[in-house]
Amino acid sequence: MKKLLGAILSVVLMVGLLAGCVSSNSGTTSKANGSENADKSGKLKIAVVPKLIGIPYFNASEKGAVQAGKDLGVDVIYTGPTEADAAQQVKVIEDLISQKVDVIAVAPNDQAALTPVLKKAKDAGIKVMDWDTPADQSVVDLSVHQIDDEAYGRHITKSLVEQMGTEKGEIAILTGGLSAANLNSWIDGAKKELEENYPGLKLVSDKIATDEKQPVAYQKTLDLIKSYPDLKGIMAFSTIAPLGAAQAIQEKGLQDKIAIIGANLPKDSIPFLEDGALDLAILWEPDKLGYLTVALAKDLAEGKMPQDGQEVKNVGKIEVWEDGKTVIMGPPTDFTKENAGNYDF
Amino acid sequence: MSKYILQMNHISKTFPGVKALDNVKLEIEPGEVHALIGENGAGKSTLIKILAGIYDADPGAEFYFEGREADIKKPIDATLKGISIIYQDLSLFPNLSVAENIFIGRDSNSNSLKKVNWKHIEEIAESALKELDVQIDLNLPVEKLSIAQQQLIEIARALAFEAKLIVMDEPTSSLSAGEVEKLYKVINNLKQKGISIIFVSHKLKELFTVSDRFTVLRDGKYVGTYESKELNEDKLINLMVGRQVLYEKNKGGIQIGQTVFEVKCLSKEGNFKDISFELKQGEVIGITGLMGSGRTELAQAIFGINTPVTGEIKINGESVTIKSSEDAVKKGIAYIPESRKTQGLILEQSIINNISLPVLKTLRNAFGLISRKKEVDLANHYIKTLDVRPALPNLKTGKMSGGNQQKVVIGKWLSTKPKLLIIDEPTNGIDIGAKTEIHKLLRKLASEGMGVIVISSELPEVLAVSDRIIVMRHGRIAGELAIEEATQENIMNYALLGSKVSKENKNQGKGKVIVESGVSM
Amino acid sequence: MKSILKSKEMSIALIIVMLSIVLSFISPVFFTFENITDILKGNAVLGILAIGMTLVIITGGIDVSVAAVTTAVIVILGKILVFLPDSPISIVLMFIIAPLIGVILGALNGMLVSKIQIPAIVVTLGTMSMINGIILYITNGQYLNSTSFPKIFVKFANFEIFGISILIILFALISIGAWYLLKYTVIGREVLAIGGNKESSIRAGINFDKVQIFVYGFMGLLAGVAAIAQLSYTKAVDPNGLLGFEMQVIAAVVLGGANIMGGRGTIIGTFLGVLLLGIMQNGLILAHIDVFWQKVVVGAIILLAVTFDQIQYKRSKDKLAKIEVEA
Amino acid sequence: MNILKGLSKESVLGLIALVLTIGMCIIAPGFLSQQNISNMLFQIPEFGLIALGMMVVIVTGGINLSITYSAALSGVAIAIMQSHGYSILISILVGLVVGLLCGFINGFIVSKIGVSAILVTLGTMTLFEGVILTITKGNSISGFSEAYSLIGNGYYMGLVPLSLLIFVIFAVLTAILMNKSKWGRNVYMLGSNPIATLFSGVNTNKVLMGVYLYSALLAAVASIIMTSRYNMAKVDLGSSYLLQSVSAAVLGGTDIQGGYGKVMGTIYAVIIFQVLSSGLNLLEVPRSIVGIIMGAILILVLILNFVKAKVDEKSQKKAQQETLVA
Repeated sequence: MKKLLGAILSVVLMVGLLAGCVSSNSGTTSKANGSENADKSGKLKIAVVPKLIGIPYFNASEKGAVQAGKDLGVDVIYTGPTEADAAQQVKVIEDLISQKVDVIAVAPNDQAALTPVLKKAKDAGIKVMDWDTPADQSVVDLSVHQIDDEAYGRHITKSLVEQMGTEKGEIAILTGGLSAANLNSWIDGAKKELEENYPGLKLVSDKIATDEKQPVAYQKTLDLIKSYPDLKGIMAFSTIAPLGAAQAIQEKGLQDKIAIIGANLPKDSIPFLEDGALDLAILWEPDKLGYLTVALAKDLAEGKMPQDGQEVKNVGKIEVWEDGKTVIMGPPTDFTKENAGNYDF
Repeated sequence: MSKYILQMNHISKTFPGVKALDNVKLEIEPGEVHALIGENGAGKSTLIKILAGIYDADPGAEFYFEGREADIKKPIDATLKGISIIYQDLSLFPNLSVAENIFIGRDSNSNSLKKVNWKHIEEIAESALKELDVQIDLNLPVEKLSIAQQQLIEIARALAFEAKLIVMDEPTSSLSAGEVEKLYKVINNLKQKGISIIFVSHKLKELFTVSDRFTVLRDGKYVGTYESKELNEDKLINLMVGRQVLYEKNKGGIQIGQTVFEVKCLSKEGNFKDISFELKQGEVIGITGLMGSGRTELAQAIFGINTPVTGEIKINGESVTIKSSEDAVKKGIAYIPESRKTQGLILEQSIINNISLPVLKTLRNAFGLISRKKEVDLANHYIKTLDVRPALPNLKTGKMSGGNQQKVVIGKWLSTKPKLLIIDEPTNGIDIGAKTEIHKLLRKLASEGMGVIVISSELPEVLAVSDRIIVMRHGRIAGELAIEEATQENIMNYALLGSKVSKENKNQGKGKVIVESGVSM
Repeated sequence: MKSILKSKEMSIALIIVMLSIVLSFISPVFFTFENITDILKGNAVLGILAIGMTLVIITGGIDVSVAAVTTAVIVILGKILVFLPDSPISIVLMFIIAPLIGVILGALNGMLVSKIQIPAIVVTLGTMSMINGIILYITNGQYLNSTSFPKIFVKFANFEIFGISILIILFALISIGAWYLLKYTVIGREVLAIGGNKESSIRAGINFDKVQIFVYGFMGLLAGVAAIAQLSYTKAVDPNGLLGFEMQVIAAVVLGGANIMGGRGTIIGTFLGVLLLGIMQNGLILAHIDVFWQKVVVGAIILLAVTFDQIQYKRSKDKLAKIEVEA
Repeated sequence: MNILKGLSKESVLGLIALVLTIGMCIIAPGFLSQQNISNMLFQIPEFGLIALGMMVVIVTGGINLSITYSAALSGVAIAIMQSHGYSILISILVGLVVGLLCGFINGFIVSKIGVSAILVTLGTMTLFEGVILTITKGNSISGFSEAYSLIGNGYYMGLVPLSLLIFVIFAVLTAILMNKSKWGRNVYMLGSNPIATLFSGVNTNKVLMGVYLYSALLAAVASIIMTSRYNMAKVDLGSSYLLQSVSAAVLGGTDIQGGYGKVMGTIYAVIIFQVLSSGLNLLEVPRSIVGIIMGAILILVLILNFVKAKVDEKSQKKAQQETLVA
């Protein structure tokens, strides 16, 4: 019994220690926010949270975000979970709230999962926005989209048809992960376009997951080619899947038979674009998106909302929807073998 | 050249705080069988471990092998010099083939990437087995062999290493009588080849059969070395324990009461068939038989571990079904298994936790939780009544001696207040002093009304504790003997032949007969 | 010969045969040379790692850091390859550097397991988390494609003999090598011995620590080779490409009949385990099974296989325990 | 080394946790802020519950690799029930039942058929993942009521997070069950020596089944907290906790071979992980470095345990032999 009591006591003590901290510190926090940040460096603190860190796409965004920080004279904290896990992302945001940043811009791994923590951030006086992937629109002050999801999906379908040169035949869709929300909404857009305008195209299977891994995408594509010898086109969503798919096409010498459109970055695609295995990579410029996010975040912190048609330095003209807070960076960029070499991401 | 192949003088071994060996000597002649004997804790195994290179002796030791100073630092050094040790638990690799087991260790000093020459391995293994005159498939994994066969593999390994001295630690402890006979033959065979053998055993009769000389240790000290003919068992026991300890055959003629336990036509395919017997209040039944006669299987079936069975089990006249050990405990059956270290005790756990395990239910307090106080009281009760040493209820049982471990197991089962206690090889690996203590305890329990069944392969033990003896053979009851008519001989006859050959020896059951620590199965 | 028919390998081979028959009925493509080589090529990395893991598991250990070690080697190789000249020397160099780094990392695991006596799963869990962190810190997940690699590397990666990819050949060589090692070398026998009975092996003069360091070192060595294979397979450095791969490696080994408690395991069994996993992956798409059901099927097959195997094992044990009863 | 003598593994760990906490208070800005404290208190419960669920299984010498997916499956069940308009109570009940069913499958194959735990749970891990994928098509399911979100986000008496309270209750319950109940004692005994435990009249199958059920129950409770906190259920809900929970259990002193493991040790380990993770984030240490440090701590603590065990063993041997001589 003694031991158990000891155990319970120590838990209570541990909690008590922490709880004690609560009462002693709550005074300072309540008076805090803006002023405390100001007296440190006077700089605004803007946190940009990607879905995960350590993948090429978000590394490219990081570059833009950091650059914007330098250009605009704000502190940019670019941090996120090491896995695309909503739970981990929530923790990261919670820690950011503790760091008392001024703005949090997040690319949610899951819309619903982040709503509570974003509310908490708001309650702490932090401006909240999303970027890359929409969060719950009721909690964000600003929503930065690189693109209109549905339009993007439709654009990919149209481009695929263009590259295939026919409106008839079998096609397949590869995706990064079955549970990736933004990929799913693009795929929905692409499917809508298929249904409405291209009845001659037949989707051979539901979207096929590639676990965001090149070898998996490669293998699955090989299997696809074999089970559907008449396959004419592949849409590959996620930045890694198109590489694996293109590699399979390249090695089987099917460049002319099967068209692939990928949602990926130009630099990684160069060998495949040049070879013709990958017909087209369609994405936006993630560094610009990062830049834009930080730029708009700074404005937001300073109380300025974006305007439709506003020219953002280093990014270009942006589109703002009627709700006043949804920003579209612009149309997607088509990366071809001609222009892919010009980009550094 | 000295006349000894092995000479160990002034061997002492001090562990932190204790002197396990104190100036011991051991001298072995070529081609002799030398018995190393002493109670548990006398220092036999420490001495052997020094010989084997597992321990270093304290400075000052003299250690000559074949007349040269032996420098043995690792087990393999001993093996390579021609000293092979056959441990009680054997040193085989169950997953490897017979041939490999015989060969293993030879290459351990060579280049790791050296090619293994299978042909060579098989040749060596084959010739070693041939020397022993046994035939075993060389490619069979050792786990598929019987214990006796495994033992032969160990001996074959020693031969393959051209051992000049083979140490056998309790080699007969899990062999049947027939197999023991065979082993003796093998030993004689080795002797003729000029190989010396150090034989460690508790079974005195056995030692007189095979040994030429005896070295006796007591409490880590050297008592003496004797020629076999100078000694008899009484003398030897005297030397070992410093006092006279004898098994006394049970007199029988006790008051027996009602039937407490009964089995009828109990059968299990591939284990035993049509077993029927009754156990009356106050009596002790001894069940014996050769290895593989089905006695342990029967006990485990009654205890609900070796299930399902057909037939009927009755406790106090009431028919019961026992599907699991849990059922058995509920019905008042206790079973003390033969393997104390793997089945009987949880060595990593304390005396308290071991004793309370089967009766946790009864130790609960008002909240339904285990009451530490009740638990400690229970443990202390049995520590006291059974004189468990050291009397530290929190001590891990793995750190205790065999005899005291067995007392803990007994305490554990007494705590369940069983109606029937089945005890399998009650004194296996326990020194003589503790053995008689346990025998007395079993008698006492029976006289207090508990049904007691003792399973043992040591006939003197069976004769010392039982009122009635059931002999099993090939899964069936070969015969039943009242203690008055039972002798080692007629038991053996039942066990080996399935019938009682009753000639003379009739009067051996009467009066006070001293049963030597003799034949065992 | 009889014992081979009754062995664990046989039951998994049986499952593979049945699965293959079903699949070739469903899809004519399945039983083509091209598909078979694709399966083998696609699972060469898994296979190479599984073979190393077989040795580890035979000794009763486990190494969950394999994927991390392999990725570490890939990343380092990627960084080095960029500077290497377009000559065959580069390939030779690659085959020296990669295994070397692997061995060093593996031996580190081995040292911790043998000398400090920390359970293998814990050691490797720790090193996995450390190596993964270091990789992420250094590379920031940077993907690197083959454009910057010397041309000879791409040639090497595409090299084929009679239509059989260099990867399959590499896998085959490793398999045969490991088989030879286990069967015909002293150290190989010692690996089996310490897995069979630790106590006995020490008595028989086997250097327990040495053998343990060897198996983890060997695992590292194969991780190095697997890194070359993975690099050749994807022709790119993807620091995230093998995340969570250790589970598949372990699954392949145990499916192949190795006992997780040690003592048992064969190269041929592991090869079959890899094949089974590969065929399942491949067959599910060929059989047009709904993508969402695929994992359910894989999970169910694993459960069935291990359950079946255990029941078999119990039966054979029961048979062994029987004693002769007089009629 | 002598300072540590006589302290249990758990106390050493507690000491480390305390030192780390104090250290972080000093060096990490904002570590003591109300916000950070409440973050940590909110983050501990879900991980803590899963770690305890893992510990209980490891004490039997097994491992439960399917724990996070069984949690996710319970979460999905709750989410589906709620989004179809069932009441919170019924939804939670269904979630618990689904979780227990997962535990039952593991328990059945491990105890009745006797397959080793790592194999079984490797299989069920894939199986459960597949089932969730089949049900959800990979999407997340939300649509919880406001009241439900209080479980993971609300405070008790306006001060203590409700989820923390749930965690403390379950931690105490686990401690009582493991140390004081018949079942718990049997779990330790089974972990030390299953055969001797069976030979002591314990129904080891039942005990093992209980272990997997309890592990699944804790996972299901964790999933209630997670779904409520994250306002959704999804296939990879909490999947990153899998290896972390093994690390926490082992760091907490649980013997991976079975037979030993304390609730308190696991909790200390969870606290260490939490303090490190939050503190290092506040220090703006890159996430990748956090992983490196966690791995290093795990190995370091084990080396420390090893050295301490050696020292203890020596002194104990000495003491014991002295009593024997005397």
